[in-house]
Amino acid sequence: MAPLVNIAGLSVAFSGVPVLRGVDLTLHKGEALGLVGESGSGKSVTWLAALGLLPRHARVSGKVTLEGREILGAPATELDRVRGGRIAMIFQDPASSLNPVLTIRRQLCEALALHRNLQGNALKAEARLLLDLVGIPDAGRRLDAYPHEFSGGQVQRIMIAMALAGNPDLLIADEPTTALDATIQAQILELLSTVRRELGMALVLISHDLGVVAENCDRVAVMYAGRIVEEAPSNQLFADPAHPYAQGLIGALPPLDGPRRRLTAIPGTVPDPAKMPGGCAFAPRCALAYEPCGLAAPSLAPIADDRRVACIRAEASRRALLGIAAE
Amino acid sequence: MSPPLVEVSAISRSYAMRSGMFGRATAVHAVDGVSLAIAKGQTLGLVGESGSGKSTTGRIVLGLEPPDRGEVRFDGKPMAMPATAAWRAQRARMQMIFQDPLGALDRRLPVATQIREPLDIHGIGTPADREERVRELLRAVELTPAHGARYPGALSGGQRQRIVLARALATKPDFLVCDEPVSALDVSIQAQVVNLLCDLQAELSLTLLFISHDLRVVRQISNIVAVMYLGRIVEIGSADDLFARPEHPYTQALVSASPAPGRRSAGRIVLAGDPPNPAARPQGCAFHPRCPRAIARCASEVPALSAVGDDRQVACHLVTGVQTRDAA
Amino acid sequence: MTDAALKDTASRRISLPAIPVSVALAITWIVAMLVIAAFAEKIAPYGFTQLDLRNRLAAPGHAAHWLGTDELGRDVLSRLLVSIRISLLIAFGATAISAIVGTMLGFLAAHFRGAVEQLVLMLTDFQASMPFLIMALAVLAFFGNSLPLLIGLMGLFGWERYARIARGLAISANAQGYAAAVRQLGATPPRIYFRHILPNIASTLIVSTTLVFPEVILMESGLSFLGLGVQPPMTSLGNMVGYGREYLTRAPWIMLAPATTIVVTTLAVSVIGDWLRDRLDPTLQ
Amino acid sequence: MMGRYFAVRIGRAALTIVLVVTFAFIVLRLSGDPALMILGPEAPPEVLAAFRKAWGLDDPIWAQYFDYFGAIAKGELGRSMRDGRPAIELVLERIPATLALTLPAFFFKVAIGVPAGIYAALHRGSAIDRAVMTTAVAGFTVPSFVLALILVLVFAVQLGWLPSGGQDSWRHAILPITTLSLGGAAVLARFTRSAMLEVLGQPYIRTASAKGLPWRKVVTSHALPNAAIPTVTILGFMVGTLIAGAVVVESVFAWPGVGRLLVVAVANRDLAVVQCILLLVAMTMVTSNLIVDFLYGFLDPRLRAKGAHA
Amino acid sequence: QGDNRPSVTIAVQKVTNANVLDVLREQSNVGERVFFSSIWEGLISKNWRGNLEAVPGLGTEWRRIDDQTVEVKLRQGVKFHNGDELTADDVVFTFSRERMFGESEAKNRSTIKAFEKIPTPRPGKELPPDVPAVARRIWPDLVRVDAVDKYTVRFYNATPDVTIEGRLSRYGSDIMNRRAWEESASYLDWARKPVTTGPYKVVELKPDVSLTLEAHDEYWGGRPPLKRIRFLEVPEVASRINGLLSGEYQFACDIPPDQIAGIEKNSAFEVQGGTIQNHRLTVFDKNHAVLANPLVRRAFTHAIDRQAIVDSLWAGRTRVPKGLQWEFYGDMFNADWNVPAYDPKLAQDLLKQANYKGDPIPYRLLNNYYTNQVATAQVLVEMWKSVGLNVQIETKENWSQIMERGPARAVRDWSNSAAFNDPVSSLVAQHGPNGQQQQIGEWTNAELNKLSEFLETSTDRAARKKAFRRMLEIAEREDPAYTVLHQNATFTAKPKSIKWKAAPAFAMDFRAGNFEA
Ligand SMILES: Nc1ncnc2c1ncn2[C@@H]1O[C@H](COP(=O)(O)OP(=O)(O)OP(=O)(O)O)[C@@H](O)[C@H]1O
Ligand SMILES: Nc1ncnc2c1ncn2[C@@H]1O[C@H](COP(=O)(O)OP(=O)(O)OP(=O)(O)O)[C@@H](O)[C@H]1O
Ligand SMILES: [Mg+2]
Ligand SMILES: [Mg+2]
Repeated sequence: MAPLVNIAGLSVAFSGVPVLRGVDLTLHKGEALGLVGESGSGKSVTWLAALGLLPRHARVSGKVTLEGREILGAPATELDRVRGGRIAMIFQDPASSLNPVLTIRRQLCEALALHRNLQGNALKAEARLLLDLVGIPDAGRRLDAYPHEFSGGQVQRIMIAMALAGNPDLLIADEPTTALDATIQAQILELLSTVRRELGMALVLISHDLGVVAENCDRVAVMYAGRIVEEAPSNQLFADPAHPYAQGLIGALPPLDGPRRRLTAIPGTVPDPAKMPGGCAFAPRCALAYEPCGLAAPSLAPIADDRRVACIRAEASRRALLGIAAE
Repeated sequence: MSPPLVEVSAISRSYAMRSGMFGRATAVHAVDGVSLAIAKGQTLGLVGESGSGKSTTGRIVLGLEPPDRGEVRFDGKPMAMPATAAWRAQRARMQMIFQDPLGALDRRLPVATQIREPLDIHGIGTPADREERVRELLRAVELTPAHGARYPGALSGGQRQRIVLARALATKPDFLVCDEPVSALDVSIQAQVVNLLCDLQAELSLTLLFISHDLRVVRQISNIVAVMYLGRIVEIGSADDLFARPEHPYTQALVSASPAPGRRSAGRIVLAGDPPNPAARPQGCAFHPRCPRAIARCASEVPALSAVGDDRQVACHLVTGVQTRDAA
Repeated sequence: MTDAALKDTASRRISLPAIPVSVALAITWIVAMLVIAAFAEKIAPYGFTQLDLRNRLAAPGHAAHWLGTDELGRDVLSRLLVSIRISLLIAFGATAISAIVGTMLGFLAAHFRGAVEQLVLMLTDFQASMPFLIMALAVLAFFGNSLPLLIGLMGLFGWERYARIARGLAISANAQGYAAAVRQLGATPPRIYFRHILPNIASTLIVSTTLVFPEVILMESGLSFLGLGVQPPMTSLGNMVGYGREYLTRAPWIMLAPATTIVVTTLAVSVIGDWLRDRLDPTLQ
Repeated sequence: MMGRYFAVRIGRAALTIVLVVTFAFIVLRLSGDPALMILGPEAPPEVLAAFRKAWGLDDPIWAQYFDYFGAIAKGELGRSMRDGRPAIELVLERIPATLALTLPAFFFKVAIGVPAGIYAALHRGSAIDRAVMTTAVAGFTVPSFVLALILVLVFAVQLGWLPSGGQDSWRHAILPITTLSLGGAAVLARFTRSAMLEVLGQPYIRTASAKGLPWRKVVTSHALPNAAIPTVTILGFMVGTLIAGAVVVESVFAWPGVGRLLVVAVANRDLAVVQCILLLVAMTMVTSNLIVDFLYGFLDPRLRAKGAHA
Repeated sequence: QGDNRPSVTIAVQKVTNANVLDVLREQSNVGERVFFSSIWEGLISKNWRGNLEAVPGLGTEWRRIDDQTVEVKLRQGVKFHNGDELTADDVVFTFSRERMFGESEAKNRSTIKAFEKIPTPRPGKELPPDVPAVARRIWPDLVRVDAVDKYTVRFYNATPDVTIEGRLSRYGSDIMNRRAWEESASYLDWARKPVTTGPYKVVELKPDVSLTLEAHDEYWGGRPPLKRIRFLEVPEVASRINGLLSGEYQFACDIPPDQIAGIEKNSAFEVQGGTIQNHRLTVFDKNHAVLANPLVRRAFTHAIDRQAIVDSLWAGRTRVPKGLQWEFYGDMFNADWNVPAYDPKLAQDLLKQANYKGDPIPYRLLNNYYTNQVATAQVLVEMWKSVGLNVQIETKENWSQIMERGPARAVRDWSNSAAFNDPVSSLVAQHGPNGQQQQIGEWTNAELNKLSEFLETSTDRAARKKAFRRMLEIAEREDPAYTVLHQNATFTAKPKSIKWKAAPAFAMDFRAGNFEA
């Protein structure tokens, strides 16, 4: 089966500074992909670039296809059909991502009218339904409210409703639940998975909450410094991360029960994108790094059927994690 | 025990909400009779429903806005009136990390300048010292000076959050209100920040009010945790104990809903019903419409926060004394 | 390493990245104007009051008078040079005053609200309703005339626009997160307004400034007719345009030379203003 | 709440008008002698004296002031010292003529300036943007009488298509309206462009695009309402010039409007007439500000709650 | 029947100053243009197409009864615009208290006591306060006008006066219809549409906008050649010229001399006109610290190259007159008198004698109230500078600022007209004891004041001429009150295809014989 979306060699640079350095990603229909990684590693930019939503000064290159058709640099009319209708996106900053001077109704109905050809009362009813769906109390009346009249969590849910309005084939949810408490977060994620089941929608869940990703995604990709460093089915990744960065990430998770211990953060900092080291970007922070790591950036290579890792020490690191002494 | 650094007694705050241009204003009780005390060097975690008044409580505790009723005492003294010189001077001792880092940064100034700002404002150190301190702070939040030269728009969400944290720490405050300080960070950086906060706390005996949705982080950092629902505290207790044995039905739902890798929705309590509307607070216990265990009394009588055990207080009709403990 | 990096980025900020050609031209023009203003009388080929009644209204290209002569046979070039000095002084001075006064009052209104705001709004309404002619007469009647006074009076022109714009923008900026954040850092109101809010609303104010600038130059001519400001035989760009308009068909050069100077200078000011505005807005870079 | 809001606004408006009238009274009374200005420099002394006596110009200024306000309280707006006609009559006679120019001009300013500004903003940095902005700067820098005279030279003298001046038919209005529109359109274009640029950088524009809205609709239904807020401020000021702001154009095109009347009346120190005009101007200004404030609230819901104490 | 006479539109800078068409209120030059000879006519008229000498108007002949009395025979069959015939009654009413003098009294009423017949003003039609004052300035000693019969009137003066005929010909002594006055509801109604005998009658006066006149076909002087005349106020020079070139206006008035060449470049157009009965002066304040010394003032007068100003700024289209007098004074004209000679050397000497040290002397200036005013001022300043006079221009906004008393009042501009053919109407009226200059305290001279009185009352023509000569000597040479710069001129542009001749005055003559298209 042809993939729904295929991203190949996607690179983005802002005024000469590369922030994405060749991202390869494939997504199938109905699949849920988790995207985790260092903050600033380019998770959001990947999808903004794919949808042509970056500011004009961004240099984008590579290929992004939707069902085999190139959408990177596609004409505006075609992009308009893709955006919202085929691929919808929930932005990370919901409060500033809603137009402050338009009512929620206007903003919701716009998407509905555009992609579902609804009109008049049906449109209104559908908008109400959507708000109900994401758990905004008193939906009927709140439709006429403005974004600033909602709490941070509510705004985020409105964004989700708006994204669902177009019945997209792919939903990119960039930190959709950061502002929500666990109970509502659970409700929203429940909602997303229901929609997904019913409509066969694919989902890209960008999140720092590894728990959320683990629970909701079939496959997880880990990003570091503008590249995908590991890609694996989610149960495997959390049980057995291969890339040293992925290992560090999972190791840093605070426990919800048991004794409190000092959290183990990955030492060092992300390299400045303007001065990337020659080889593996993680090498300066990597406990397992050795000379060849500094020479060439490792490519994302399969280590199993459904797993790919970009690390020349992947094997060694697996063993390190399992407590087997290297060498 | 030493007297608490921050003492909040029965504060309330309501906002007028207007519908339409000339519509009638309805009062939204964002915070309704909250009392808290935080001892020096301690951390109080504040969790709860979104829109339950956590941020509002934080702002009032910090003296950014006055409560309608109730009083906040800092270091034994009442808070200065906002926008006075005394109030401004007090700012060096207490700081806030805002929920929305992009909004809290001036998008037209390089972030290093913004980190330096509190030092400039309060005249701390020589210019050279300040530069040095900025570098130190950037390092402390795992950023490079090159990041410091950028504008907020050119940083990722997590980078911005750390900038805000660095700015809050610049004056070495005694008291810090963190409103979702780590929600935008990846777990590794989250860990760094949490560690950083813990270190600072140990080092400077920093007092924290930590607001977050992430129960893991709250547990990690807090001594005491308070759970809010619709403007009131429904449960308060020591962190480990509270998460291990939540008493209030809402807390229970919260804890059970908290996702974790490798643990798939086993025995999760998924709440039914609409999240509450602060403008139309339900009669009786605010949680009863969604409560799986609600009884008739819950719909009519507001439960008071009462002690259950040594260090736990719960506001629930169903939780009284030892027998309910067993039921949980 | 960090030290070097910091210095590096700092110097990157200071050495302005590739200035566009248009901006470079604009800056060159303004610099040229300033040089002319400084040395007007030294550069001028003739005394600017020197009459030559036999050579009245000579067309440009005349052997002795490159830009021709005016209705009294005075050398237009010489007068133009001297005019530039006076007009730039007035225009920059007055534009600065109105921008500063207006913005300050707007900020005061936004900060204190209540009675102060009402007072400021009342003053802006007053200023906007009061024909400038009458304001000028008032100054003339009560204070007489002198150059500083003229600049002050011209500074009264346009401040109400700044005040209204600044107030409106400051009120909404105040409600935004960054202002709240800085306030809670303990910043004093001046710091909040001048360091944070001002740069954030500067673009609109800069546009206003480029509008006020030519108006001030031209308005000055109207005022010299009233007896305020530049008195004949002294000259200014506005004055040349004002007296030259009667000769628009007969001897257009009298007016075209100063009018072109005004247009180009304003263009230069707006090009620089727009560029500054963009420089101030890192989101657009 | 609303009552108080309006009471404050109306009180302020009234005070503004009193301030305007008082200021003008003092200035005009102290800065020149109407007798000399109306009767001319060759008028014999006894004629001047008779005139001054008849109009009470010899009374102390405060007495004149109270007389004036006493009369206003009785609804009497005074008479022109030139011909003794009620001032209000004179002014009202001119208003239709002025509005016949300024209202269409206002419309054209908006119709030309706003789209031009939007267009330039959308094509920021392009040749078209530069052309529009250069034209705009030239547009508001070239003095209006020069523009007017050039239009006359081309369309009236050379081509003979349109009359050069006077007020006899709608064709006479074309050139003055054009002159007025171009300058104002230039100003608006500049402001609109700047406001649009500000808005286009906001994240919600990206959201709208992400929804799949065609760019045109993103601009019209998302960017424009936000950019309208600063633009409305400028429009508010332009409304204030509807009545007496067309002096130059009225002179060049021999169009008998209020602006010219004002200038003549000020030059003659014909106080009653000046005051009548100022009252109208101030009232327009104050009303326009009221409308602008109202529009702010209409355009930006965030300002509504605050409107209560503005 | 078909009236195929042409109509014309005349672009003027200002239609009237006072917004009314009453000769006693509108005292300006611009008023003269629309009044004479189109609307208003006096008993004795001026020869507008000649040199303004007195010619029969509504009166056909006049004779002296004695030094104080003049009898005028009225023209018969003259029709007012409302169809009434002109009779002695209208003339008597024209000079009545109700219309002219109000409560004001003749200066010397003891001479004749018969003024009981003069009706007093009726309520509801009160005269504007300045009208009686103006009337008294024109007729200071007129006590009464009597109708001798239907076509004969007599003017009685309180004192002997040789200028009665002159005053009859002057601006303000024009005849109006009594019935029309009585029928109008208020003074203002009447004054905006006066009923007179002129060749054109008022259709409409739009204040500050336009004045429309229509042919009065029963005009005694022949059927007017134009159907309609519209005076349109076009304040901008360029607009007047453009309108003329584009054919909307048939006449463009008030053309500055510098524009003449530009208009005449187009061979279809020409500029007519020239000098008027008005001289431009520079006036001195004798009380100014520096100017108190007559030598300094004399230096001023000798430092001016008047001919250069005339040649350059006026393109030679006006002239330097012989002091403050006009040829139409007839035998009162001193043909051998001249303005002070241009003699920089002398001026420098005078300054040296006066021990002038270069103190600044303020020159209060209005912005082009007079044609070429600012240019002239700048030229003067340069000329004065070249002899060592440090004169500094101070622009002012209005006449009261110009005339305001104070140590800073020194030099200013002015112009003087002659309303009729005697120095009483100029030198005496403007610089004599009751003249503006003395009244505002700029200048005074005891001898000149005595001579003024003599000129007003004496009937000895030879002695009067001598006195006038002496006055010129005092005011222009010995103790300069002013110095004459040049005669003023007005220019009117028109297509060459229109045959029309301009008068040496503001008045525009559109009577039969002076218009052909
Ligand atoms: N408009 C921009 N101009 C310049 N640099 C940018 C811009 N937007 C993003 N970047 C840079 O690109 C990199 C990737 O940013 P991105 O927003 O994709 O990070 P992210 O992975 O989504 O991080 P987070 O989890 O913190 O949101 C960051 O280093 C950021 O600073
Ligand atoms: N300025 C305000 N005007 C009106 N209502 C407000 C205002 N600030 C907060 N509220 C309301 O008060 C309630 C509490 O808000 P608060 O921001 O304290 O919630 P929170 O607990 O921080 O929620 P979240 O977790 O979503 O940030 C919400 O219902 C919110 O809508
Ligand atoms: Mg992101
Ligand atoms: Mg919050």
